[in-house]
Amino acid sequence: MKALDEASDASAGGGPVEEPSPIARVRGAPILSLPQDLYIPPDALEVFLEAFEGPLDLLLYLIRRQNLDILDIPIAEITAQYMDYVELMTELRLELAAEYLVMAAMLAEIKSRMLLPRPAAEGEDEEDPRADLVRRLLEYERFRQAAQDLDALPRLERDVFPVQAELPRGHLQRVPPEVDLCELLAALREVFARAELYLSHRVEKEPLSVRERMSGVLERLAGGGFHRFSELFEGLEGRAGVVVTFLAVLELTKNAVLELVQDGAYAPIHVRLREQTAEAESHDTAAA
Amino acid sequence: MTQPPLESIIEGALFAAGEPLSVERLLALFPETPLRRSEVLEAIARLRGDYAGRGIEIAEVAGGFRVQVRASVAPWVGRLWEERAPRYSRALLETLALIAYRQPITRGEIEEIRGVAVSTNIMRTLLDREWVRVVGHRELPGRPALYATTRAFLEYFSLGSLDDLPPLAELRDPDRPLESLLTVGEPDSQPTDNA
Amino acid sequence: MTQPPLESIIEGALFAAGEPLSVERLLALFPETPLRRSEVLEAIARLRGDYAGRGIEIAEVAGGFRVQVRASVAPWVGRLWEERAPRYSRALLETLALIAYRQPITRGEIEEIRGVAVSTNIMRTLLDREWVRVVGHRELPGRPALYATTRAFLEYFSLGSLDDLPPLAELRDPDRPLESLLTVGEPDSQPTDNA
Repeated sequence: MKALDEASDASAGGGPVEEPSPIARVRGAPILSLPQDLYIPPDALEVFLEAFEGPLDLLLYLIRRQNLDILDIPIAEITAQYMDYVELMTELRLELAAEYLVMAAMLAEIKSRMLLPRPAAEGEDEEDPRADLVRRLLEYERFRQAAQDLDALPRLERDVFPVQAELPRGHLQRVPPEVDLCELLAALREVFARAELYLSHRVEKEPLSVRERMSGVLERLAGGGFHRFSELFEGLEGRAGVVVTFLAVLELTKNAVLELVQDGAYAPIHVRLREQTAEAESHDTAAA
Repeated sequence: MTQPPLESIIEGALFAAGEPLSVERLLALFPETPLRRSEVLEAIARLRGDYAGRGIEIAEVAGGFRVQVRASVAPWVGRLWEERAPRYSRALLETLALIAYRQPITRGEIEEIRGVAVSTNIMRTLLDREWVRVVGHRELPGRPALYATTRAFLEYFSLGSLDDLPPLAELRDPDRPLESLLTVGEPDSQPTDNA
Repeated sequence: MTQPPLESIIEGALFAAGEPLSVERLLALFPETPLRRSEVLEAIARLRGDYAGRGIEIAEVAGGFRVQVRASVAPWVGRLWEERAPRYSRALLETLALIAYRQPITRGEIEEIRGVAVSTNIMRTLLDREWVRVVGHRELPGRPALYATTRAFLEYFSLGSLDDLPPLAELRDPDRPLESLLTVGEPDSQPTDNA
């Protein structure tokens, strides 16, 4: 019954106590091995037939079940048995892989070649028509065994449990990755390549100094409340600096981030962040 | 199967659990030979003694007992993860570059240009690294935060100011090697024209 | 900070790592006081001695060292987890065996030996579990992917290296080509070479 056991799923569960896994259950009763003949309770049969991993697996089962010599397969007999199983599978409407039919055709062909009389003169060189099939069966059998051996190896989750220990807090010094400026620029280039049209109209000529100043102005106003417009300008920067700041303020105003307020003509202009004061204050205290 | 010593089983369980184990869970490992709580506690006490002065210890925490690396060796053990700093994602670099060039900018605007969502994770990483900060909010529904780069950003990339970044027009020329755009920062290498 | 004994640090690292640690990674924990490989190996040998007869042991797996629950107590420790370890189908195990023994190998080659198609599901499971990865492509029409096993595969199946795989069954009689075995119907007519 070795072949039958092999035909069932080979994996054996781990754990301290493990029953042999049944091939199938019929009305709750486990079926641990199959009857020798073809009669198998219908429910179990389906499970049994589905357990074959393809035509080679089925053929090996047929050969092993009858203790036949794989090197000298009685091809007519095996072909007939194989066809019985294939017909059964078809009757049960099991999903029959095309490979099963290909194998059926191959068996039929081998059978017919075996029947042909051998020309005496070439007898020595003529390869047995079964040779190729036998090679494939032997090769497949090796890996079928290898799969079982693999399944028997001690395995994480099932047989092997590695230790795990916490590291006390504060000792995980993750060193942040290094970034090269070129990488940054390459990334930006990539964005542009994707958003070519969109950007060409909007970003082209804008000097970065204005962008930087916009951030600076926002930072100065971050405390909330009104600031004198004139305080934003530092005389030391010279004309260019004043222009940059002016452009930054205009841009921020246009984007509705800043609010410019003048009480009357020639009165000092005041600037503040555009947010409801109460909300702004609560936000700032939260941030502080 | 003959049962190994109680202490060995509890040792194995505590070490493999990956979370604190209560006495109840340890008791549940022996359904055939019910134990008293005190037996389990005594075994743990003996184990604690065995590991005194070693690299690990058994600590009692809220949920039960847990194995941890002893504080005295933690600084060395922590280095296991040091060397394996991952690289930043392309998405993060693109986001950072857009903040640098288009600041102050909202997350929505970044997403609009990139054509993909910017994960909260990316923003948090950039804020944590202090390369980026919130400088205000746009008066739009939801008051989205406006992001800008920081001084630390300039320092990390050895930039005097954002003006030292290559102009966008040059950057967008795919035939210009990026390195050639970065000749800034070496003002001394300019040819001087005194004879 | 005075350095604790080498053994304690290595013990802490092996416990905390969550994966097998190579000697190289252990050496990297001591950048200030460079050690020799032999010192690390001796410390591990001493730890092994300490663990003799305890609930844990040090195994050599996937090119490194891993502390794990000793097999004798593993059945009890396994009760900690309710759900049973996943079982894998024969189809998956056969596919994995072919990749392990015949790597690098294409899906078509696997199907040829198994005599049946390999489902996409199986390949995805193997890739998802990171037991298998694509290491290249065969220069054939369609450039089929070549699969090989990974370090995680070794780790999962407790193998030191691929050399530790169970030996593949030999073909019936490796000294004689199959063809000679198949000279029809006369297996007994082989010349016997007794003098």
